[in-house]
Amino acid sequence: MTELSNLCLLLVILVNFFALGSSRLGACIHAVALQGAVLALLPLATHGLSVHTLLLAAGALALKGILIPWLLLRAIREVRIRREMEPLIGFVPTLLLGALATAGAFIFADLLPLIDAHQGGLFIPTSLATLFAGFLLLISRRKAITQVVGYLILENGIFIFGILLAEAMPLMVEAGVLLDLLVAVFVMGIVLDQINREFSTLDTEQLSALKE
Amino acid sequence: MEMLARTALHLTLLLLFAPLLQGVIVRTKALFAGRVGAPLLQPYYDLARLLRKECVFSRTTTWVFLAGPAAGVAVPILAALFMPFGALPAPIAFTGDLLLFVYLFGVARFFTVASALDTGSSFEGMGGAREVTFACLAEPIVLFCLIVLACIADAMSLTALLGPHLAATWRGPAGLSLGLVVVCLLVVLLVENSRIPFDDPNTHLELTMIHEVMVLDHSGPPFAMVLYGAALKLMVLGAPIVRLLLPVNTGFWVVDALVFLGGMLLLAVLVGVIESIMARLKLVRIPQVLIGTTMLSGFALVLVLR
Amino acid sequence: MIWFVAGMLLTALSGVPGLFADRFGRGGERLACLLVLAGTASATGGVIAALASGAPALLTRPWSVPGGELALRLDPLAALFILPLCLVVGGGAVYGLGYWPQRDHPGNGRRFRLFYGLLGAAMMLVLAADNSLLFLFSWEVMAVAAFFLVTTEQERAEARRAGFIYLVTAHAGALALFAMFALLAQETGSLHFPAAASLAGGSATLLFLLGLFGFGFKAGLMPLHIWLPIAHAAAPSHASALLSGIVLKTGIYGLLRLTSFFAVIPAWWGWTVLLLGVVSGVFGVALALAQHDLKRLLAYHSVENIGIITIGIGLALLGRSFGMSELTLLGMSGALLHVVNHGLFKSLLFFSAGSVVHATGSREIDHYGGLLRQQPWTAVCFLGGAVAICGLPPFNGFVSEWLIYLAAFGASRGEGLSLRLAVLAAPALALIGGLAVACFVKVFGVTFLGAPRSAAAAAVHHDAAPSMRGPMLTLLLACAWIGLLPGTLAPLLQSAVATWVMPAKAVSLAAPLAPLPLVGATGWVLLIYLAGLGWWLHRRTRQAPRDVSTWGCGYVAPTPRMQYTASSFADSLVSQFRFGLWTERHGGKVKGLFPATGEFASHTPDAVLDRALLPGFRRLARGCSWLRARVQNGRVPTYLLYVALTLLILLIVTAR
Amino acid sequence: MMLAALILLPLALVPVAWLAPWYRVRSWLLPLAGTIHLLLVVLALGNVPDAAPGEWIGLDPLSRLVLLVASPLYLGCALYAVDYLEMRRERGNRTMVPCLLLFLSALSMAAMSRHLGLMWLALETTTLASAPLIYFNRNRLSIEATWKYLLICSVGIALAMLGLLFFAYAALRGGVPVSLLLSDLLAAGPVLSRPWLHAGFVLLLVGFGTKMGLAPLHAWKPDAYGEAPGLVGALLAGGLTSLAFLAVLRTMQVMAAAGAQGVARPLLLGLGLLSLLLAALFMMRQGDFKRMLAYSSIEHMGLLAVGVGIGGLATFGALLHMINNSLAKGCLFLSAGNIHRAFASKRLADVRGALVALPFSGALFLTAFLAVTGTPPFGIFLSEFTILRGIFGAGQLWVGLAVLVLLATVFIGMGASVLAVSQGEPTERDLAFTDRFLLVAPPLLLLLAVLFLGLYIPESLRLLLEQAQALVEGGT
Repeated sequence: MTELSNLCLLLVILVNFFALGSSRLGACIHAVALQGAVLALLPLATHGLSVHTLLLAAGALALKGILIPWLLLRAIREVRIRREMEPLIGFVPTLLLGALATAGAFIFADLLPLIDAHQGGLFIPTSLATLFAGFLLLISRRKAITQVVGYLILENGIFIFGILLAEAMPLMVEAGVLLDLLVAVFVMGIVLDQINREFSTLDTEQLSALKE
Repeated sequence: MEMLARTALHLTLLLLFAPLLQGVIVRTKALFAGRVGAPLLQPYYDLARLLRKECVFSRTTTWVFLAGPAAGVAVPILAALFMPFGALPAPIAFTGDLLLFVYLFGVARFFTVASALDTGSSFEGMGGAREVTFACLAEPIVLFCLIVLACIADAMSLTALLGPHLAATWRGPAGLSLGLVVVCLLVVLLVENSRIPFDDPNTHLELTMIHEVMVLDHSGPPFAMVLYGAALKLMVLGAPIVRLLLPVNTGFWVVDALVFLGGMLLLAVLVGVIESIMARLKLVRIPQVLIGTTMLSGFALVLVLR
Repeated sequence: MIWFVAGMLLTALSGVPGLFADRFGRGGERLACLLVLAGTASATGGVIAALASGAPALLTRPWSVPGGELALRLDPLAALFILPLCLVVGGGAVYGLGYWPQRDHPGNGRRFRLFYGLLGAAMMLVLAADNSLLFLFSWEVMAVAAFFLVTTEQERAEARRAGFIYLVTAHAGALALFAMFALLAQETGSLHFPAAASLAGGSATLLFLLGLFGFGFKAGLMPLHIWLPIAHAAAPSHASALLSGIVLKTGIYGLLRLTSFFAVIPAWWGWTVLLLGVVSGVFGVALALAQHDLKRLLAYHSVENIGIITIGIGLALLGRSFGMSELTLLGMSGALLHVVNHGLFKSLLFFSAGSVVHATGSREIDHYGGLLRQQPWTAVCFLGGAVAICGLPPFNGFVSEWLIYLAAFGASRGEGLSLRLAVLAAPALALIGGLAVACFVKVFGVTFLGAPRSAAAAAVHHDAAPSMRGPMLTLLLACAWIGLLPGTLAPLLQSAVATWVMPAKAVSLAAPLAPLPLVGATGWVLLIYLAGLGWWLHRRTRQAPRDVSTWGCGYVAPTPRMQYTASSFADSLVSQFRFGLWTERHGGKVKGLFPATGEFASHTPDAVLDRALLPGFRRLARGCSWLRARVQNGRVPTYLLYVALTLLILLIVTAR
Repeated sequence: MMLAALILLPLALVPVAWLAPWYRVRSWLLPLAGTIHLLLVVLALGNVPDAAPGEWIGLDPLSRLVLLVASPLYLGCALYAVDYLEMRRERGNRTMVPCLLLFLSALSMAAMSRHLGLMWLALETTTLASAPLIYFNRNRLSIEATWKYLLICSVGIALAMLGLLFFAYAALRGGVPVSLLLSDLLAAGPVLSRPWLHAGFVLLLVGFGTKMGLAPLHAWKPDAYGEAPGLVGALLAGGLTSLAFLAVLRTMQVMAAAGAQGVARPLLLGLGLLSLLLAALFMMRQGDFKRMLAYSSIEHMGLLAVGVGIGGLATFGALLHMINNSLAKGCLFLSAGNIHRAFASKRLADVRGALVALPFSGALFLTAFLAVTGTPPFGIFLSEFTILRGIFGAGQLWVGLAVLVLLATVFIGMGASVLAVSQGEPTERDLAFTDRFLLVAPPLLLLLAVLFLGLYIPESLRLLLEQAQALVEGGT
């Protein structure tokens, strides 16, 4: 099954780059939704069908693939912002950094010894690469909503790694993780809403009054 | 018993002969100026006249005004008890009496200046300021000289410092520093007794005075005590110089006493000569001279410690 | 020992009942004063009992904190510090009744008395503690209590500034002591104080340097004296008396305790202490000479006297490194005696200065004048204190300085130039003494003699209240007692020195102190001479007219403002120290043929604090806020960047 | 059972608080919950034995310590909250109270969970529950602070999750059944795969360090503490940081079991010294006394990290310091909150003479400052001195001296601000606000607790601390 999962993982990486490169928020969010959906496939692709994996996949799909993206889309529809204007770091540099980070992820992954079952899998590098991509998005964008997207991608990276240990981890913890993610994004959504009310923009440049 | 006798001798020499030195100085200066000059005993007449006179006090003065003259006389009399007069050893001698000697004069200075300030006159305040300034600069010199002598004598009492070993020391390697000590002590003597070139005892312009201006308001008996105290001070401070220059011990106390008196008279003449041939220094120069002298005494010390 | 502990507790709690007393009533302050007196008396009794018993009194109880142990120890060394402490604390409490009555200070009187008692007790504990933790504990309590005394009048910006600087320096010093005691514990394996001369080698150098820094801050050694002048000036006078008379000495005490631990003393320790002492002495008195604020001036004189004490300690240390027990004895007993003396006469001076300030409402010396007529008692007490602090016979200051002089001279007997050069301390002492005489003639003359220079001084009509007069006279008598009967203290001094050096070395300590009675006798003779001559003069001039005005050299209408002021009196000397003082002068230029009315003012700020430290700190703070503005720039992305970078760096570090 | 009650009881009160229509009743639910919680904690400390291997919820010396700190602090804040909310009726307490209750429950769970995943969950919950608390004042600044707090802490906690997964994988690679149960991890310690273990530790350190507020992960702290109400600040600085520190200690336990302390300690030491340095520099001329308190909190977190990074006696001191710091911080923040209310400003420029304006709060503020900077007779003096003894005892001379210099700098910066606030003639202020009993008593009690710990450390507490130290140092 490794080929299939590797395929999915490559897809994930591609989505990372798309998210890093695209200036249109809507497209960005759709991409994240796609990533979530792909991630939902992964458990099945890795561990085969079982109640555990099915539940996990369902949860992932429901949250990462549908619910959260929908929330975000609603948010931007309300705020009526379409695109990420002049990011802190330009798109091309971000892409280059992303490429570097991915390469770094692959190198770093080689330092970590795998168990035989996972040999040849792209899980570790992909998850690290996704993590870094999320970080890059968080660091390089101005709009609060883009940062939420970045946070999602970061969480996806962690989720990828979690899948490796899917059968080892009790379901309850994963459920809790997913739930926490949901609540986190939900709270963020509320805060975004408030921010929008206060400032009538989601540009975090406005959100730098608290400084020395 | 024997100590009492020595004390009596000391005090008689001191109390009787101190004013004479002033007379000698004045006469010497007169001779240099080609005048006949006042009789040698003139200071005694002055004292007697002043003691008979009435006196007036400024309305700002208090009892402190009288403390100055009193200390001015009391201190030299007390200090003389620690100072050997020539070959005559001091009545009282113990380790460290030399510091007592130095600090007693500090007491005198304190009260003299205080009584000057008591009048509330700007001139006397000025005099007091100058007095303490120069005294501060003079004290290290005294200490340096005392240390040198102490190192040579390896003792810490004036009698031992100025003991019979000096004659040998002059010939020995430490002779040079001994010479320097004499020079420094002479400078101190002139400063402390406010003589030319540091101060002019009989100037008539208040602004240029140091010691005289402090006693402007004293009159009658207090003034007599001031003058007498100055004379006593000159003799007590002159004694070590004389001893250093004439380190002779004949063993007969009469001869020793005469030698000492002769030495004191010569010293008075010397002071008179200096006053006649030197001009008065500018006030601002005096500190420089004193600091220079300090360097000199320090040099003497280094020579000894080496 | 029980008596001592009881006294300590009484003193500590003396201010507590007052908290519940009426804001304006006298009950609280009377009770507090009574408690302090009882406490100090009982503590004194305990100390004397411990001394009489011969062996040091010990008390050890468990204390359930890490490394803690309630270990107290009363030996002659501590006793020499505690006895004046008790006298001054008790006297100050009585003095406060008249100087700082509750009805005049309803706002801060109760707080003041609370911390006054606390300070006294904390100092007793510092001096008796035998365990590092207990020592640090009481040390810091002492610092904080003193801080609250300094900021008694916290509505005045000056007091706030003084308090802050004091608190900071005290804490900085205490932190150095933290390190020192931690290292000490590492050396000895426990926090209990090691026995005298039991430590060898190890991190001795570091211990000494840390201790010198920490204790030097408290003692006010020259570069570290920065807190002293402002704090002494800002505090109420009896608090200043306590600060300058006793609190500084705890620093000296600490230094002595620390040095007593070591078996071998490197020569450079003695030299360092000696040089620090000379610098503090000379520049302390020079700065004092340049001041025209009475209490600030007295504070700088504390620096000077601490310098004298340290010179003695330095000589004693040299004596130990070169094995000259006579040098050790003379230097150390001189230093210890000067500790006691300074405690007495400096408190006396602050008390009488307080009475002057209380009467005139100003600390400017140039606003005084002619106070002797209105305040004869204060004047006499101040005069006594002045003569004593100048080290002039017949008062106590001379005796201790005399001992230190002997030690300096004794150094010239040693072999090797490295020791003999220490004899140069003597001329330094002479210079210090001369300057001190100049300074105190100036203060006494300008304050109490001449004509009043200001309306306030002219309006003074009352002398110190009896409750203030009593302590002043008591201290004056104590000064005279040590000055006239110095022999009575010799045994105590010897045993104190014996506890400092290894007791084995304490042989043949009696000889060098033998001449002490003769010094005292000289004092008596001097007094008799002065009294006799003075009496004769007085009788001779009783009916002399006293209504003429001072001879103005022909000028007919001199005004009091024409008198020499404190600044002008000191000017000729201060100008000799131009290189170290940087006196600021404003105005005074006379231009043109018919000059208009001009004015002249001179002020001498503290060379270390105002010239070096404060500007440096301002620059540092500016740099900090600049950096802060860069780092905390308020942007979330930047903050997340920090997280990412930290992660990367740590990963790389561990991956290596 | 009792332990479950500690978690569930506050949880059960959440809906009650949500639904209860009466304002004051809702407020009083907090002290109620706090009191019961404290009682249960005291009972549990006495009766519940240490957790057996395999239990998900249980006590061990470390968790006992944290509960011992957090519960009284929470009760104090709860009592304070009653009058505070009474004063801020316009803000309403329908969000405040439930969130506080949720916070308590999550806090207990985080303190007692023996399963790292569960602990992670609880910590994240505390983050989420405290976000609305920071937003209590509902203005631009508070929303900004909330946003920063939420985003940064969530990112951090996510990293911590990855770290946990790495630990799990380390077990997998070690060939033992994967589990995040503390007992299993400790048992499997020696066989854990090193690369995974180290990487996981770094991730966990960064994650929990963000929550703890170690520099340079501290960035959210000044904003959050500055904008949140005083009692929230107290809970964050006193409670949450202790929890995060507990989490770090748990990871240290694992590292110690794996014999990898040599890797872990230098990292902690470095971060700790960096925090000290940053706090010391940034407290200089800090014009806002609540932000200054935040930096002070960073400083003390740095001290804790240094203590654990040195180990031995220093760890003991650090654990003691955790207790003292939480209590003192509670007092400091609560009294600061009062001053903030009274002067309606937290800028030094506008606040003067608190001692005169609010005799009790001002005195408490000043005293708590002295306490928190390690002045006897308060407990922090003992713990700091113990840490220092540990440092010097470990031969880390230069670390010790550096720490001392930094502490002195901190004292200067903090002292300047605190004295400026408390002394002098009061500036114009809201005269309606005065010291009320419930606004003064809680901080006073916390301060008394610190004072008590400075004068006397009960034998049982000493034993507890020693056991806890043994745990951190890798004993069983």
